[in-house]
Amino acid sequence: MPGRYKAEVVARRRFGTLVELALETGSAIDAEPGQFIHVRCDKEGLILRRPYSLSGMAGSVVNIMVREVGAGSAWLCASEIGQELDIMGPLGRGFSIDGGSRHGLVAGGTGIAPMRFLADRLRRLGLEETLYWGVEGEAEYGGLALELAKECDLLFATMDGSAGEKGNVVDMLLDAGVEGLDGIYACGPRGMLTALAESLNDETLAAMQVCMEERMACGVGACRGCVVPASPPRRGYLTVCRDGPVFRGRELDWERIRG
Amino acid sequence: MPGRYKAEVVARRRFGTLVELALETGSAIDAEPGQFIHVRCDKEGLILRRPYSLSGMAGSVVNIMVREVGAGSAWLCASEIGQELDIMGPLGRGFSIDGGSRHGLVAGGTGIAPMRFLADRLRRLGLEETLYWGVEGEAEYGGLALELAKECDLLFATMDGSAGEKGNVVDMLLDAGVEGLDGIYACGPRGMLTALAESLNDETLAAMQVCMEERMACGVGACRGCVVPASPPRRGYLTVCRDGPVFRGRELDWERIRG
Amino acid sequence: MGEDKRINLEVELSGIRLRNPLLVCSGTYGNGREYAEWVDLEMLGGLMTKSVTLEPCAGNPPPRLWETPCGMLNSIGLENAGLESFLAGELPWLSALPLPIWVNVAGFSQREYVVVASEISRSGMADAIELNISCPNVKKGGIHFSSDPREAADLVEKVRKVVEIPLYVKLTPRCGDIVEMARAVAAAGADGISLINTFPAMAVDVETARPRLANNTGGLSGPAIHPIAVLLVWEVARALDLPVIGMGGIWSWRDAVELMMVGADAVAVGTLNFSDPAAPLGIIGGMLDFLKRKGIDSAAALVDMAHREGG
Amino acid sequence: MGEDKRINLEVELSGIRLRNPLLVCSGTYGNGREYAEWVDLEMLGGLMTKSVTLEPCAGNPPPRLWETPCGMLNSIGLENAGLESFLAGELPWLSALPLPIWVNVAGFSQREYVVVASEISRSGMADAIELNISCPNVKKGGIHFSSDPREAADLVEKVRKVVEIPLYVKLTPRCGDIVEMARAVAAAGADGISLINTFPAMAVDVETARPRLANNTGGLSGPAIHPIAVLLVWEVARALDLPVIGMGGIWSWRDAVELMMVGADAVAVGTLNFSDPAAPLGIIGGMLDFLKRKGIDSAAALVDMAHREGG
Ligand SMILES: Cc1cc2nc3c(=O)[nH]c(=O)nc-3n(C[C@H](O)[C@H](O)[C@H](O)COP(=O)(O)OP(=O)(O)OC[C@H]3O[C@@H](n4cnc5c(N)ncnc54)[C@H](O)[C@@H]3O)c2cc1C
Ligand SMILES: Cc1cc2nc3c(=O)[nH]c(=O)nc-3n(C[C@H](O)[C@H](O)[C@H](O)COP(=O)(O)OP(=O)(O)OC[C@H]3O[C@@H](n4cnc5c(N)ncnc54)[C@H](O)[C@@H]3O)c2cc1C
Ligand SMILES: Cc1cc2nc3c(=O)[nH]c(=O)nc-3n(C[C@H](O)[C@H](O)[C@H](O)COP(=O)(O)O)c2cc1C
Ligand SMILES: Cc1cc2nc3c(=O)[nH]c(=O)nc-3n(C[C@H](O)[C@H](O)[C@H](O)COP(=O)(O)O)c2cc1C
Ligand code: FES
Ligand code: FES
Repeated sequence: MPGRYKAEVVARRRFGTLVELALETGSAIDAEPGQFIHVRCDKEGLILRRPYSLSGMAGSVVNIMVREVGAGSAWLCASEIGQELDIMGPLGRGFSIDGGSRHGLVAGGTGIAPMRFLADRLRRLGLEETLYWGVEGEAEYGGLALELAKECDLLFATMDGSAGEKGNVVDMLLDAGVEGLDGIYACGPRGMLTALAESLNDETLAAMQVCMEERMACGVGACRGCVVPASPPRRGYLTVCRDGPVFRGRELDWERIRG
Repeated sequence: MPGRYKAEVVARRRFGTLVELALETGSAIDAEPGQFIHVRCDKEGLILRRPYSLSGMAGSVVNIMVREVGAGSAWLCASEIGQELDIMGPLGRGFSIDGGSRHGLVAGGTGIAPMRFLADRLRRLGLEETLYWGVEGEAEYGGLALELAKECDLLFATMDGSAGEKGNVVDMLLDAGVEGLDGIYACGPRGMLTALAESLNDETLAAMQVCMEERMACGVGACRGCVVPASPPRRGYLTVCRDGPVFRGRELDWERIRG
Repeated sequence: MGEDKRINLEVELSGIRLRNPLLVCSGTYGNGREYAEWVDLEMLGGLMTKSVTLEPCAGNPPPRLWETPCGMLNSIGLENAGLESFLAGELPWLSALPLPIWVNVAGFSQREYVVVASEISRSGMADAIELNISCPNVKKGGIHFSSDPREAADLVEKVRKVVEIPLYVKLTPRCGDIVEMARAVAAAGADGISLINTFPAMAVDVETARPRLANNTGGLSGPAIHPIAVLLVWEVARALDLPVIGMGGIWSWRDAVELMMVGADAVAVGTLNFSDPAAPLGIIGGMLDFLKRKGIDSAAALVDMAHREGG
Repeated sequence: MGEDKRINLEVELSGIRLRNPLLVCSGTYGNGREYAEWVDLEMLGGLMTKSVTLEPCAGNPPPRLWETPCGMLNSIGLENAGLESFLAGELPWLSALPLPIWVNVAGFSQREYVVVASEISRSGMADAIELNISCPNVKKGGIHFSSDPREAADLVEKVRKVVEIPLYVKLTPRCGDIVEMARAVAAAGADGISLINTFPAMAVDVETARPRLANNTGGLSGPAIHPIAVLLVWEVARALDLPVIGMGGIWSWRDAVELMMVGADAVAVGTLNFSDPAAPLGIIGGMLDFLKRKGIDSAAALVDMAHREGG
């Protein structure tokens, strides 16, 4: 059940450009990887909440990882331990874990947030997973890659070759082969997701789940603001906040998404 | 010469509902009692500066006393030592001290701020002054009355009788007699100033100087936003920020001010 | 304080009794269901539905939202499942709530407005119609009707003929003379006026030189436009004797009371719902405290107070 | 970075060369003098004076200002010392600056506009006239001319006849069809369009039920109205081939570039000056950095970029 909480910042760590916040909600939370919370940024002049994927969860504490890109995220990144945040969540539809033993997770940049939570969940279920994470350069996310490498089977790629493999994370996954995977899960920039979707065939597309981003107002499906194009025969649009943010590869119209 | 400064908060004291801030401007300031600074409140959503009378000055440090009445003053009251404020000043026309030996100062509520500075200036000039200060109740301004009593000849009045004389500070001044005064200086709520002005005769009105408040935008006489009615024959309006904030009693049209 | 003097929050508009004067704006509360798990809907004064069109409407391509200083732009473009689905699914659910429902009707032609309004009225499930002749997000239709008083009046007259419940007309703030427009729709048979819809506006990403919204332009809402809403309600309420529902950037009980004081008989919260779904209830609480503090015994007494004060 | 490629900030409007496209808005910079000790005025692209009327004008009673979310209301009401004093004192001082001056002209009747504009033109001390037909703060005159395209055109035609310098007309955003209005004044002989004036608006103190401004209503300016300015400039620049000076809530170099991208040939900073008198200079710096970063070699190349991008 989603709810509205006054959540206290109980831990705060910086990984390069990302700030990880742990938020104590005061009651046991039941959330799936891929779900998000909608956070009020108490800066006058900002009137909308900001959506953040859960990057982890334990009891009544939820984690998010925030990248500073504008006024709202800057305010969040500057929040201090003890500060109270007004959050709504967990919201939206998370990843479905259909079983099977081999799972490939692909994250681009900040898309790592929900993937970290998903990797953790898969591990707890005793499933085998590989996490492919691509970033621009190592420094961008500080020591996060090192930490993830301890948690799961991480394949790390940087575009500038400063660490891990040099190059594109989608190519890395495709080179490793997607045919035998029971689940393919992706989150990252639009370009990365369309590139991935368009490299897959009908069958592997069916195994793909993507976590999408779109600008949001309500976060609960009421305003129809956060839509992505639905594939035929449905056409029209699906909301990221309620129908998603996680979609099956075949639910979306990748041609219109590429634009 | 007025200027624009990044001024650091170097001291901060609370007196009941007032917060006194000392601001280090980094260069020697030449200011008169009655002049003000125009302070930017870096809260998004607020777009105008806020005017504050100087309550004191020493070298490159200026003092203001802020009462929390809305979003801007709340932000200022919460400012911490070490914080930088963007200020313009000193602005406007201050009190003229024409000489003579007996001076009566009347302050209502927060109007104490410029009066404290003026009392200090008069004392340094070796002139004799009495400061009449009226407030609602003692608690409103914490220990400020006690402190002022050490600095100058203070006559304190509270409307609720919680300390000092019970009653209205204007009556107190009038009872003490204004005839022999070489200067009458006043700052406080509109009602207090009009009551005072209307109790004076032509001669004592000539000896009166009042420090006026009006909502401001530019603070430098450019927008014509902060006007008060001028007395005949001039009529029209004078700006508080440039023609004032200190006016001679006869410059203003008290009838139109009372409205 | 001590005495338990009852304060009456009820208001009556065109014979419809509202528990309190706080409604929620069309398009900002879905059709209620989305917020049913967040808020006790029965506490609202009333609900204005998302715009209903004759056919299902996919709306505009994304991105559809952009935040601006103290405001937001939207270009939803009337996305909705169409009349049939609304009559079968949403409206029965809504009408089961003990709450007056204004069904917001939009169209791309006169005929569509007339058909939808008539079906809604005939269904017996709506308390009133709010005719959206001012949606800034559809190229044809919409804005057209609200930019010319004669066109608007003509449409209202046609709709009036087929509708048996109170008919409110929602006007755009993009208009030189709002009183002329309000008079025209009143003369054509409107029972009340809703003011204001979003203000047509735009934002461009300077990094790409492309508009922030795929539709290029959108409607501005939120606190930024509130002072405009206050003036337009003031002007219309002074000039006309029809009920007015005031909306536009309400962000606190003060903003709601302000709109009532300049003449709104009821008010509606819009964009604020996105940041706080329970805001309308908080505003009712704030209004109640205010009435108590001021010794005013009913919400209805707030209406027009600024005019009576001789402003 | 390394190379020292010169970037040209100059723009030309109606034959007037501006050092850079940043002007200051009428009424927000006094007549320059008030800011001369704060800012090196010669660094500005140009200056638009406070409105000048035929007779001295006392303006509206105070309070004249109120702050709103991301905006402010003013009801100055054209306070100024009148034409004679302006010609004797202010204009000679201004015209001695190496800086193009737009003299803003207002009036309470057609005749007043015509006399003032003609005298300003004859003085030989002004580079251009900005005809303020849209001041929201005067009851008679002002708003009247700008609410009806025919009235506006009639006025512009009469003024055009007596003026030998470029004539810009400043329009109000309170208008159903801004393109129709711009077309009308263009056909009547305007050389350029200024967009936008403040938006008529209002605020009420709920504690007293009285308007915050003694004049009841005022004009809304600041970031709140910026998205409206962007759309109106976009619409006019698309439809007409006249120079446009864009203004309304510019708060950063981004907002200035945005207005140019939708079609403004130059832009003017208004309300922001109150909080930062040197803001126009900071914005020029920001614009220059942007042009460098993007490898664009002139400010003029920004003009209309969003249209060319096919928005
Ligand atoms: C489901 C979902 C999950 C997300 N998870 C994360 C996460 O885990 N970590 C993280 O750093 N970011 C995440 N984002 C993106 C994050 O919400 C934006 O970076 C943030 O809203 C930017 O706000 P701002 O005020 O800093 O930026 P601004 O640019 O000032 O914001 C302007 C407006 O655009 C909206 N906006 C801007 N970028 C985005 C975006 N990419 N998605 C949605 N709205 C946007 C803002 O909400 C705001 O309304 C997620 C977005 C979605 C939709
Ligand atoms: C020359 C001068 C000297 C002043 N000296 C002092 C002082 O020493 N100590 C002190 O506590 N206050 C002083 N004030 C009043 C102080 O400026 C206001 O209390 C403050 O601006 C309120 O801002 P706010 O955001 O907290 O209130 P809000 O009510 O949110 O302000 C809304 C708007 O009204 C304006 N405003 C509200 N009240 C006043 C007012 N009384 N005068 C001018 N503008 C106002 C604000 O600037 C703002 O634009 C002085 C005012 C003037 C003009
Ligand atoms: C996302 C969004 C969608 C809207 N959809 C509609 C709509 O479908 N029909 C309508 O008449 N008004 C619609 N509106 C306008 C609102 O009902 C309201 O008139 C406007 O937003 C002003 O109020 P506010 O500032 O409180 O939001 C919409 C507004 C928003 C923000
Ligand atoms: C205090 C004030 C006074 C103004 N006076 C005038 C004026 O005399 N003549 C005029 O044409 N516009 C006047 N304006 C309008 C501005 O020139 C400008 O069009 C408007 O404020 C929008 O720009 P901004 O949002 O950047 O302030 C005034 C605006 C303000 C805020
Ligand atoms: S954000 Fe409102 S529908 Fe998704
Ligand atoms: S505040 Fe602008 S003239 Fe005084």
